[in-house]
Amino acid sequence: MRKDSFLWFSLLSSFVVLLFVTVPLLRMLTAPSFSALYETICDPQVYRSIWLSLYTGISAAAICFVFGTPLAYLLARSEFRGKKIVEAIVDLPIVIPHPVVGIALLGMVGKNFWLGRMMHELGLRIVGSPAGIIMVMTFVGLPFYLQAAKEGFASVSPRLEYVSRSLGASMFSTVINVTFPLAWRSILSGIIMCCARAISEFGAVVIIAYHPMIAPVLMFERFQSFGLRYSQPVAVWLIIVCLLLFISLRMVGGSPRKPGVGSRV
Amino acid sequence: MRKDSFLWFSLLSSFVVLLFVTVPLLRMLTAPSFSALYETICDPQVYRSIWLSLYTGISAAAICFVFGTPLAYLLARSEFRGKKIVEAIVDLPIVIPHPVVGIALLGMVGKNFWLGRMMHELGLRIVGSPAGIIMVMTFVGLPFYLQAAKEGFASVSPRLEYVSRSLGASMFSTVINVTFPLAWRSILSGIIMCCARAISEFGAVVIIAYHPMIAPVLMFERFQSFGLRYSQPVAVWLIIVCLLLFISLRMVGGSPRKPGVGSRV
Amino acid sequence: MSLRIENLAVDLGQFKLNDINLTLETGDFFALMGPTGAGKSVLLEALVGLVPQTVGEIYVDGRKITNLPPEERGIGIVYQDYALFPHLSVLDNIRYGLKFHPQVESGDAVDDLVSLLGLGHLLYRYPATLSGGEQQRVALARALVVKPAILLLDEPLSALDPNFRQELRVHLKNLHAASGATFLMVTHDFSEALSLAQHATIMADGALEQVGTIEDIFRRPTTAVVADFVGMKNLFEVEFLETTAQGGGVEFRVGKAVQMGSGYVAIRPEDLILSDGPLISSLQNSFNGRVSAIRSHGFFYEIDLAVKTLTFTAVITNHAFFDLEPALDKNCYLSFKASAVHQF
Amino acid sequence: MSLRIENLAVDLGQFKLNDINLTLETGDFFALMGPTGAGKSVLLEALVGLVPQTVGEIYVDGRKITNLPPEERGIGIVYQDYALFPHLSVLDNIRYGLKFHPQVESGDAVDDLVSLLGLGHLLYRYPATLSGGEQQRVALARALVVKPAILLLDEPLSALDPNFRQELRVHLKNLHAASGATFLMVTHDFSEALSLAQHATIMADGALEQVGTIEDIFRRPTTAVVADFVGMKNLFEVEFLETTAQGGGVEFRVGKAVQMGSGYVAIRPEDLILSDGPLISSLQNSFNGRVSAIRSHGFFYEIDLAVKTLTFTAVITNHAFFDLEPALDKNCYLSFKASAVHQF
Repeated sequence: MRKDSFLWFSLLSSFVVLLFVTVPLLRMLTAPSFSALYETICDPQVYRSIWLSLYTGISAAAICFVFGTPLAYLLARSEFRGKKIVEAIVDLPIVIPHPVVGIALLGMVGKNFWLGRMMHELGLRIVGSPAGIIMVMTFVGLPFYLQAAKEGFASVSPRLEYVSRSLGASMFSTVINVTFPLAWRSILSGIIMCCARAISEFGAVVIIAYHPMIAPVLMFERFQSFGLRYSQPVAVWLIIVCLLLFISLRMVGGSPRKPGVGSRV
Repeated sequence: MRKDSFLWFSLLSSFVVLLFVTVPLLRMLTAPSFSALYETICDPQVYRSIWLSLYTGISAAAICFVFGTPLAYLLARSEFRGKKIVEAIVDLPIVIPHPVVGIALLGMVGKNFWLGRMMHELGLRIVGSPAGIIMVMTFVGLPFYLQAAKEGFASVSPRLEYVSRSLGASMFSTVINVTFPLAWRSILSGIIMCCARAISEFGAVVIIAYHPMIAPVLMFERFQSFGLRYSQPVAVWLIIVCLLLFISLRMVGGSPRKPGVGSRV
Repeated sequence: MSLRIENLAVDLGQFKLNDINLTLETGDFFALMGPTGAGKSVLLEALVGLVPQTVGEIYVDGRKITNLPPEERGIGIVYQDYALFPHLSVLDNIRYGLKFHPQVESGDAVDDLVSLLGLGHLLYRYPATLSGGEQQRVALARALVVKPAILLLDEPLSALDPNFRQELRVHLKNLHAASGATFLMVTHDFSEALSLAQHATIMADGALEQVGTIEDIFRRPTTAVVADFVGMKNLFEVEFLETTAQGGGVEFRVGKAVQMGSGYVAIRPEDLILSDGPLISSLQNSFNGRVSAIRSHGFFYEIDLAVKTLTFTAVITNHAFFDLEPALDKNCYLSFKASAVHQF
Repeated sequence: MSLRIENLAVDLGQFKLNDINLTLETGDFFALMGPTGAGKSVLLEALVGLVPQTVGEIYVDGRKITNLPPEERGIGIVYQDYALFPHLSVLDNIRYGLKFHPQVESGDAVDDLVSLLGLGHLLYRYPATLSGGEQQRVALARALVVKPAILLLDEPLSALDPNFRQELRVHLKNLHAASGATFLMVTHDFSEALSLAQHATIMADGALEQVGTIEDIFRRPTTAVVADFVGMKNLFEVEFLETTAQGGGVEFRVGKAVQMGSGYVAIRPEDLILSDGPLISSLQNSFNGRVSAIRSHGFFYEIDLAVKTLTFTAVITNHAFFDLEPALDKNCYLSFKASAVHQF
């Protein structure tokens, strides 16, 4: 084969793009010394913030899973007037500037809106509480879960559901016995993406709850107070913990029922 | 048709999800009075920040378009060892906590890394400059552009390219004359998503460049200094300007060549 | 178990069914045929309960099922692509429906079907590892194990390698006999219908054109659409007059016209006899024509002959072809019995 | 323009081509046939230059094109799905290649093809609004306007409604005559090859089984694979002995054995003559057999007859069927000429 300048140009610019993404991350991961990493993880403020990030992020993903799954199913299966609008609405959290998300949610739970007053009377504190952090994270993580779950459901042939119903299974049994096991890998990917996106959020969370500090807020504070070198080890630890979480989720949830599922993916 | 409790449950929970996304946004958009909106837009700090957001966001999208398109094409067309890894790498910017993105990029352009020293010697200032903001925005917007462009290219049958080449067109002519016009709508969607995501970024930008202030940073500052009521009008203006930008992009770029393109979408 | 459809109408925008009336007796093997887009699949989906009907009623054994959800209709379906559950083993696929049919005594039904369909060695395999024919047998077993009153088969053999079709026809026939269920099969392949079904109907544009025995549909079509569909290529518009029919300058002897005035006649291509000279015989129709086209189809040839303004199509074997040596524009004689002329 | 392929081998993992040698003379219409998965499409892609060959050379008019990119090979292709550019009008589709062929005098070529293919009224329409037949004609015009040395056709008629195939065969034939290009057509439909091509080859498992005239391939297959593929259903393993061949307890008269020792004989199903009693005739082979299967195929019937341990398949028309009234297990006589027995 002779040299193809088009191919070379493509490969070169692809290489530049990949370097642009990987070099800063690798550089950051390798920058802190082992002793700096060790000291950092012994700091109670650090591990409390990482734990808070994990726990709120997982909660947000769980909420998206419970409330988002039916919507994802409807979007995958049915055609209706205004479907495009609904799809655009659920994508909004991606494109709304992050502080705007925080400001908007704060406006909703503030005391000059009925919802905020109701929550206040019930003793449910949102501002400066894990509940508020979870709310923000659910908002920003939702589109990622919905997208993956929708694709998962769409990849299951409706004929399998029809057959199941003609064999006597109700719609609910059919979803539990057929649709869900077959869409499970996509749903799990959605949960992981949603959780990752939730843990990565900073701009919206910082408006609702500077304290208690999630890991990104702590990093920001350390960066502002002590500079780059003191924020890097926290970042490294957060990334390591998240990676471990996602890998174990994949391993535990990879094949929910039978080995046969794997063979069709 | 009889009542289907499964369907009702699905509709109800979908409705809850949609309300959760729309209510805070609508509430925020309708909260400021017209006079507050008018005063805000007359403030030079506000319109300068919005202009900076737009200009850096569009620049980031343009960079993604130029450098990302060849990679998107390769990912859509070729199978190679390690493709899954490349796809995972280009998705990383979505899941990396935003301050970590800022910290990582700062580490790369800092003076104790050769790239940073090189830039410094060339007089290219990254920290606290629009160039730095564009770099951060490119980083976070890239996956959104790549995803859409990849899908666009994948939807063009390779046979059309084969036919074009058998008719005498080089690979480059084929991409320009056949692939690109047919994938254009997806590419445009990718540019818009990338631009929107870039403008929405706060946590990473604030690390690299608190000044000059992009709109989200200004909102954050107003929120911290003056409270919710003073940050809302800025948010409303930013959203209005972005909407106008995206709608006009769609209208101008909707059908790049011939009316026939529309008929296959 | 019998199936009765009364005045059924469905409107899906693109596809419509109008005023479908159909009765299947218990144990019937019924073929639903028609060109692509006629609405055959829509009718199946309406029977299963996946498509809402506008008007009309459906009865199974006299029980009205029109407004029941799919799971309460007792109608099974086997799709063209078999739609096996990919995450379940063959055995779990077959057993799937039993969970929802506690009244069916499960053990025997599964064992009987497994041995009848020769699936014993496949029970712990997954669908992705099966051949098309094996998948089809699993799909049949899965549908029949819950003892449906009616089993719908959507082009059951079309996705199979032609070499295996014959074998699976035999399986289908045995199954039908053993299960006692009523089978309704959609097909576009006439030979499939001929070899399997007892009764049939031809559907076109969302309406049933003719319902009857297979023999009736093939030999005695009552409408021009059916005649065209079952391969009566020589279909001409004529004026009937006592024992003759006239059209395009040709006078057909038809024995006895069943109607007066304008109508159609049709003659099967294989009922036409070609010869070099005029035949001295009892054949009442004999015309001189000119060969206008010759098409080879492997086992046989199709010859088009122009007689006055009409074009007749005859089918002859390769043998006859080499004897007759027809060539374009050569003159040829064309004969057929009066009884071979079908009138509409 | 001629095409010469020498020792071509391709290895795509799943699909392999081995040692392909093929020569097409200028102006030939060549059919490439074979079962699904034989590698026909891989060979086309290797010729166009989309698949890298492991060894071997390809020459067009003596010019080696083996390592040239697709755009410099002068080989056109028309795909099964036509692959028209959906964003260009019919006229722009046809003109597309001219941009890259400045040496072709464009105006006349376009006009000639447009009128030859009857596309005049479609020039400003877009592909999505065209029927399958119209799309195919546009694809042919687009490929031919740049005057390719060789035109590859990938199952050109298979995606069309059967009613239009005849018409498009005529178009193809005219185009071939008018363009003077060499056509290489992939097809799995024997009647297409018979009516269009002059030469043909049968491919199986990535290798060419037989190359020759259409007549040779169909009448004188040289390998058992080819015989099976072209429909010689009665293929038996035998021992040849001078003028006879023996196998399965049956003695065939073969005129003169072309070889001694073990081999195969094959007889076309339509060369078998069935009769109620023994025929007094010049037919040298005549056996008594038992009907073991009857299959209807619309225009004709296939009858299986058990003779000793062999099963013969005969094809008869519906007419002959009703005259003979064969039934399962009925006895029947089976006769055929010695010259109808093919030997391998």
